[in-house]
Amino acid sequence: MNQVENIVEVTVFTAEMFVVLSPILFLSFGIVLALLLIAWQRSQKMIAVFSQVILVFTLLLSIHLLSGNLLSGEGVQITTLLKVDQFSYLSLSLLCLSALAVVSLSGQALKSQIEVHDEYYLLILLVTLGAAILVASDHFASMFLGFELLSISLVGLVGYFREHKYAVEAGFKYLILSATASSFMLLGIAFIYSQTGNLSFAVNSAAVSWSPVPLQLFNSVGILLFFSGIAFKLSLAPFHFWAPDVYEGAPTPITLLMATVSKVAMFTVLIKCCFSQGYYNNEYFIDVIIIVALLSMFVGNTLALKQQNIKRLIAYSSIAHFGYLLIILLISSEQSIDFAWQSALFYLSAYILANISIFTIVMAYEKELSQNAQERDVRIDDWQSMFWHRRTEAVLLIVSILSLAGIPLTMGFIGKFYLLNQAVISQSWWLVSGLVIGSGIGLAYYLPIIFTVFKPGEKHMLKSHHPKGVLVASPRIFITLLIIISFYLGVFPDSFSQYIM
Amino acid sequence: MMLTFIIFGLLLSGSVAWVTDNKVFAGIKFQAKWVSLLSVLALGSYFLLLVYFSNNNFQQLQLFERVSWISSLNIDYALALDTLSITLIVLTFILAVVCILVSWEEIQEKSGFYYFNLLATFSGVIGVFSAVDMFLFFFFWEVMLIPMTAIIAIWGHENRYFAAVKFFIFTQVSSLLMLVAIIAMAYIHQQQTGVMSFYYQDWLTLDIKIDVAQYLMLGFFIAFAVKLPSVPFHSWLPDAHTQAPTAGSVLLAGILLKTGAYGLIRFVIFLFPQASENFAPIAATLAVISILYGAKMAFAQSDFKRLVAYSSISHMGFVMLAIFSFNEIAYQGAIVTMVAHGLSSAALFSLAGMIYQRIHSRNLDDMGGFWQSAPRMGGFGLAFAAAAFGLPGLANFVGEFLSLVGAFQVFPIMVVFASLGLIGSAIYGMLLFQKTFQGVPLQQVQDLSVREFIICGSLLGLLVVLGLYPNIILGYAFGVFA
Amino acid sequence: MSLLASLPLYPLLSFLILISFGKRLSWVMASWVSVGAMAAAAFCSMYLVHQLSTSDTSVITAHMWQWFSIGNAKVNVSFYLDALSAVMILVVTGVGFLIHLFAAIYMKSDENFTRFMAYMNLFIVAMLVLVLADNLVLLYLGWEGVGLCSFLLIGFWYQEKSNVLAARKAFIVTRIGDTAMAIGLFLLFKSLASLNIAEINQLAQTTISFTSNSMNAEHSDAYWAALLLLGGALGKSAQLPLQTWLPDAMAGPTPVSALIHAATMVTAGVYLIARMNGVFLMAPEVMNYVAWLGGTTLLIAGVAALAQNDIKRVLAYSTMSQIGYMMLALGAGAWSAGVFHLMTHAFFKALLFLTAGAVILALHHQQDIFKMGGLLKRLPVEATLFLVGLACLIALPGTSGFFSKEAIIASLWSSPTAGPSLWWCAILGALLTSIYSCRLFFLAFLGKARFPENLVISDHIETNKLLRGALFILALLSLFGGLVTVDLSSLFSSYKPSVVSSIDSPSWLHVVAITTPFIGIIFSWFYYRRYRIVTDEPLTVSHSAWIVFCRNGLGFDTLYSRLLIKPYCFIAKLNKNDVFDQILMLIAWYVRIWRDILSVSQSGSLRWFAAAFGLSLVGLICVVIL
Amino acid sequence: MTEIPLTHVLILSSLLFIIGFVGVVVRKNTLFMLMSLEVMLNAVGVAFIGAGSVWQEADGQIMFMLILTLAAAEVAVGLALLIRMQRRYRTLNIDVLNQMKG
Repeated sequence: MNQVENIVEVTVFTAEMFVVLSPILFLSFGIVLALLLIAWQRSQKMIAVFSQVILVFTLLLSIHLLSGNLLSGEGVQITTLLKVDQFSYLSLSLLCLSALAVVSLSGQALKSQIEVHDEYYLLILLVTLGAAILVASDHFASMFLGFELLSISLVGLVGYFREHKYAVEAGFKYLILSATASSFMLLGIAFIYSQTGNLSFAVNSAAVSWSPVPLQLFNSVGILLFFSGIAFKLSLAPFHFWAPDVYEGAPTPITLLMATVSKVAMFTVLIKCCFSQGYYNNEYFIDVIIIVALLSMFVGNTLALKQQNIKRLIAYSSIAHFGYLLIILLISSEQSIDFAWQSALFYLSAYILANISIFTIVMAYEKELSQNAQERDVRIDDWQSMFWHRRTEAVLLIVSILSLAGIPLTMGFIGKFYLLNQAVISQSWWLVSGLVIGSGIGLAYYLPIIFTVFKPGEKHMLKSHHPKGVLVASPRIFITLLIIISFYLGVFPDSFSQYIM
Repeated sequence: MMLTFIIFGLLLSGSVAWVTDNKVFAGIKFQAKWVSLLSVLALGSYFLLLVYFSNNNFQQLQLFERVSWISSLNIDYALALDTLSITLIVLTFILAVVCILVSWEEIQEKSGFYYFNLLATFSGVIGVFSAVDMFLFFFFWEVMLIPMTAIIAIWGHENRYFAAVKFFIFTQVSSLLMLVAIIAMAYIHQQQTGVMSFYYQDWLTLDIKIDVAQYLMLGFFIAFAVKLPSVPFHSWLPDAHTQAPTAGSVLLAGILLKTGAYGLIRFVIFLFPQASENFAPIAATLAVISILYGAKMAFAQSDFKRLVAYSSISHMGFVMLAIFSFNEIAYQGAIVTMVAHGLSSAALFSLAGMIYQRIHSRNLDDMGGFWQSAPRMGGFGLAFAAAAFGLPGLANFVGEFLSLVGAFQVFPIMVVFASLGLIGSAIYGMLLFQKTFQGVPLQQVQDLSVREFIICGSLLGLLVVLGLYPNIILGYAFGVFA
Repeated sequence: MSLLASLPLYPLLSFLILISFGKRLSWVMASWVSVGAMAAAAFCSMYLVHQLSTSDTSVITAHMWQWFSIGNAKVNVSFYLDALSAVMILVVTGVGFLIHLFAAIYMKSDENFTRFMAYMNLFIVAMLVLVLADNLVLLYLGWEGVGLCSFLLIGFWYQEKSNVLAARKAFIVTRIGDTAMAIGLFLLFKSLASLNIAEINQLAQTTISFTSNSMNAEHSDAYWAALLLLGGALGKSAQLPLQTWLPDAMAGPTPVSALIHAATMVTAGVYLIARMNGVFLMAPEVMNYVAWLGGTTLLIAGVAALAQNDIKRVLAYSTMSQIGYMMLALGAGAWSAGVFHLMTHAFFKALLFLTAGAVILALHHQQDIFKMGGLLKRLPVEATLFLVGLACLIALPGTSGFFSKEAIIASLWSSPTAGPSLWWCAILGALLTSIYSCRLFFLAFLGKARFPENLVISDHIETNKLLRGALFILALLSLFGGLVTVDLSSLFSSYKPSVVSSIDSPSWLHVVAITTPFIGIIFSWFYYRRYRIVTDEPLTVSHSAWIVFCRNGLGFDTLYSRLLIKPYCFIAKLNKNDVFDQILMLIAWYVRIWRDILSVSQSGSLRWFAAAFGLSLVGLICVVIL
Repeated sequence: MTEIPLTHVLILSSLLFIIGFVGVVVRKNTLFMLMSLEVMLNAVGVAFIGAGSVWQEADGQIMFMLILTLAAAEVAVGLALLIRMQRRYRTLNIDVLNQMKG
């Protein structure tokens, strides 16, 4: 019970907490303002710009706090519910970055519709807020709040284009399954709570030993259920079934949103929870992790092999990638926690960057398809001979594919390198072999994409010049920027990780 | 600094060649081939001068650069040279010129990007030969693959995508094992000295428990055995060689295989002397199997390039046998064989390319009696085939002879079996020569052009010089093992 | 640059000139260059031998440069001329010169004349290196070099499939022997730490570890080394069991057969064994093998020669059997006798081949003796020359062949490594020799002319003098070459006292030996009567199984093709696409299977997804609980 | 008052939960699926309340309230989707929604 007391002590809200929490607060206030704005005048352009501004400011704030040294060491506990440290800020800024990308990409996805879509942007902001709460949460309650905020608004977004062929199907699948998943997670939380009598992450529920055996059983089952809920959101095998369908059915920017924002948030909170509760000492849990990780690596990579639809392919590859990422959870000791965080965040950012780049190009091609009055998803062979006609985009695509495949000169390789470091430290050779084999299989579907890009052929799309208005910024600059970033971080990872050290 | 200049100079001139291809500046029409040829020549001569005038004693590794790169993991950017790597880098430059010359007319479309890839590969290879920080080594090791794969996949023959993917996956998976071993070494270093290190020289001082060392050694060994290649990891090679464009095959057979041998010598042998000595019998057996199996498979092929590809497997088997017999004579043999095979296989592949340009087929059944219409080509064909089956007086003989003499001191029985490879090589060598140049002339082919003559002539000249006066290499590269 | 070092240079230069100018050289130019080079080489070697005989030192050496070094042992490119190699260079350059002279006319009409002469020169270079080498590696260089040239010259008319195959066969079969020899070199180096011939011969006597059987090995290193070297010798000298290539090698132009496959290259094996006598002396068992192999070969070849129809194949088999004699001599330890026979054989066999060549040319490349006959009247000069050659071959008293063969046979009986049985072997061989020689002569030169009347035109009539000049010189050499007694006994270290012979040879041996040829002649004079006399009933080539069997060289070819070639090709074809590759591709296949299985699970039905969620949870819970 | 052992509560809630889950899996009608979801959530609620009462804390009840709100939100979105479905497919049978597969 003594934990309970000292948690009760810190529940005073100080100015420092306010400063530390400012990005999230700013975001939520921004949302309120956005609502007011809508009430005042309904204009798509305005709301779009406004939400971008909000996200940019949130990003800047969190980066500022990150570089500022007030988050040294332990991090700051804000009431029982939230706890913020530099890691959560890093992931927060990643979230804002990807949300920003989503908003900017959404621009022309909405063009096809006639009506004004301010709620669309609102929902995106809400998703971001939920994600932000998740990464900051230190308590099952707050985590639950963020979780639901995230998923409910996502459901709205997934089924957003009512006329779209798959809208209802994708929406329903996501709704039902995520509801199921979250209720499983809640049940797990309830079981854990019934053992520990406390909902805070800080309580090491893995170390509960006083309770009689059946209850112990409930505890471990609880942990499992909880994990399954998260695993669902991370679309880890064997909870991955929804992912490809929903990815395919959702509007492309929303697919990006799901692939980046929700996953990053979920993974961050998973790490937070596991590390603070010391699950890495619980060998049952470790076994489960290993099984799930291996399954995800195998299933994801294998099923990706025959995909022609880019969005499905990304879905499967993301399954595999989060399988790799689970290696992080198997840290051997307290000392390596920081390094684990660093590796995880680096890998995540590599993953996000790659996804954003790929989806940028997917959007560009989708636009052209719709201009050719083809309402369909982009397939791989639409990219044939891209390299010879649209050099910059092709280079970006190749770089990001290589980064997903984890080939040097790209961030993905460094990320994989970190993961292997982790695995070697914790001596989990199963996962190492899984990673090796998995990336071997992965090449079998990553490389053909690159070859298609190189494959000679007549100009596949009508226009060889860059489509206007795909992105808010001039696309060429944006794309070149992405290329430069991914190369730079791929060769000088320190410049990134110094934020965390 | 100079070494960095060479490595990145190649990369840079490659991109220059790419950008300026077929553009006119100041009245001069730039062509990628000229740009790359000149830059390779310039950088190569610069390298030679650099080595020649530097008063270092290259018998030991001489550090050239060491800059902190990824400080969080103590990863440095460290380059060093010793006679072994110098020899191989010089070979690289020679074959670089050959590669550019053989692509001179073969590559017409997208030539700019082609030459960029070519030069990028060279820089990667040179990086591999000179890196002494293991992370950096791995970095180059992987980077060198990307442009190579691009060359196969874009300018290759009918079945190129499959070959490229196969090639890439084989190398990638095996080298990931090596990466794991590298990381493990770094952590062992951390356990023993408190600081993490990827620096080669630091690792030499480690003393690793033999049982651990065996696994780590295996990690490295597999990566290099795949690259070498040794049976049973060889099967990427025939496809890659066959499907690649001429220069690609030359590059693969001439240089990339050598990186495997280089790795075996520099890392497997020197880092894990004990472990690899225990492992030697297995490795030697694999080597002998590769020798015989490669020879046998070569005999069975009906595709010119595929035949030569299998013959390379056979030849690299000699190298591996020599390396794992822990004996100075054999090491000398290994080095000479590496260089000699680099030259001879490059020559044979260029010949294949020349024939392909004339008759647009690699199938031996479509050839025959070329001697009548192209005696010069025939003469060179004979000479290169002779080099392949180790005719004394050509470089390969010295290499194989020394390797076998050296290995005989350790594994007499295996060497007896390995020597059967000499018969096998005679069989496929004769088959290659006779099916191509003898028999009833099926068609008239035009004889070698001046450019082709220069290529073949220079390669043959090198082979003869090294065959009659191998001390050029032996005297030089030997000290590494002393 | 000493004279010795320059010896191979003349042919080398001519080779380079010819090969680089190729067809642009006129016939006159080309033949002047090549034959001139040979003449120079011949004079040079005569002068060298003169030097050698006059100078007090028993050897002349020339050191060019250090080739490479194996450990501490240096492998130099340097030459070493002693009496043995002196004999060899005399034969090589002398006979070589004459054959070049002949060839220049014989091949005049061929479009690739320069290439031919270039190869011949190259061959001479390699052969000189072989005989002059002071270490085994250099010798191996020459050894392989002559092999390559023989390959090139057999396949000189490369548009004929059969020639190509014959060339390949010759090269690969000899290569097998060469490989054995190479292994022998490795072994020698391992046990004696040197590859210098003189050193080895000297060390072999002194090194205990070399000669004594090491523990648990029932044979000493010396035994194995000698055996492996013998392998090389057998391959080159076409002795059992590697003899099959020689008859096919006759596909080459006749001068080639004369130079390479009669006079010089095929005797390289004999030279090798004689050279390495130090090693062989340490392994008496191997000496015994040598003798027996030689004996068997000479019988088999003799039998085979009896059944040939092709004049060149007859000569080829007779070459085989004569080399068998040399081997016999070496095995018996009669080194000088062997080398002596080598020399004389070079003379008369070259003569025979060249004359045969002249005949063949006269008959427009007709080689079948059953389509000749009665040539004695049409080509009297050639016939006489041929007769001289045959006389030497049969070893009629007075001819050079007589002296050498007598020396051999005499040495056999009492030799500890040969013995009476082999002596009888040799006698039988002599009998066979005389019989098949008579058969050949009768069929070719006597009897009824079995070719169209208008056939015989000496279209090389204007150059006849030169051509015949060469033949005459050879004839003289083979008649009187026996008078220059070659005494090499100083060279060869004799037996250790332990193995000194106990048997002394009875006196009637010589009588038997001398009379044998005459018996043979008399026998065939009656037996081959129908070949000899002019009758009208046509001669029929017998096709009885035995004859055919002998004609095909006693079926060794079929045996080998069954045992070795067919299986090898079979395995090769069987595994054309690489079983290892298949295995590795299995992985890909396996993954693909899984891909299909799993993609079934992605049925898209929501309820199944939910159920799967639950099921997998149950599964994981089971993992945790159990 | 007599103490109800925690285990019983948990078992009860798990049973309820399983019932709800089975409902989700077996019912074809979308409406009933949503209802079964409600059942699951309420089962969780039971567990929370029980646990809270054992620990004599408010947390359990708070969580239950949060769950209620969640349920409401979910049903709201669910019904909206349901109407769309009715409009488009003229049926509430969930099994028509399997266009995407593979």
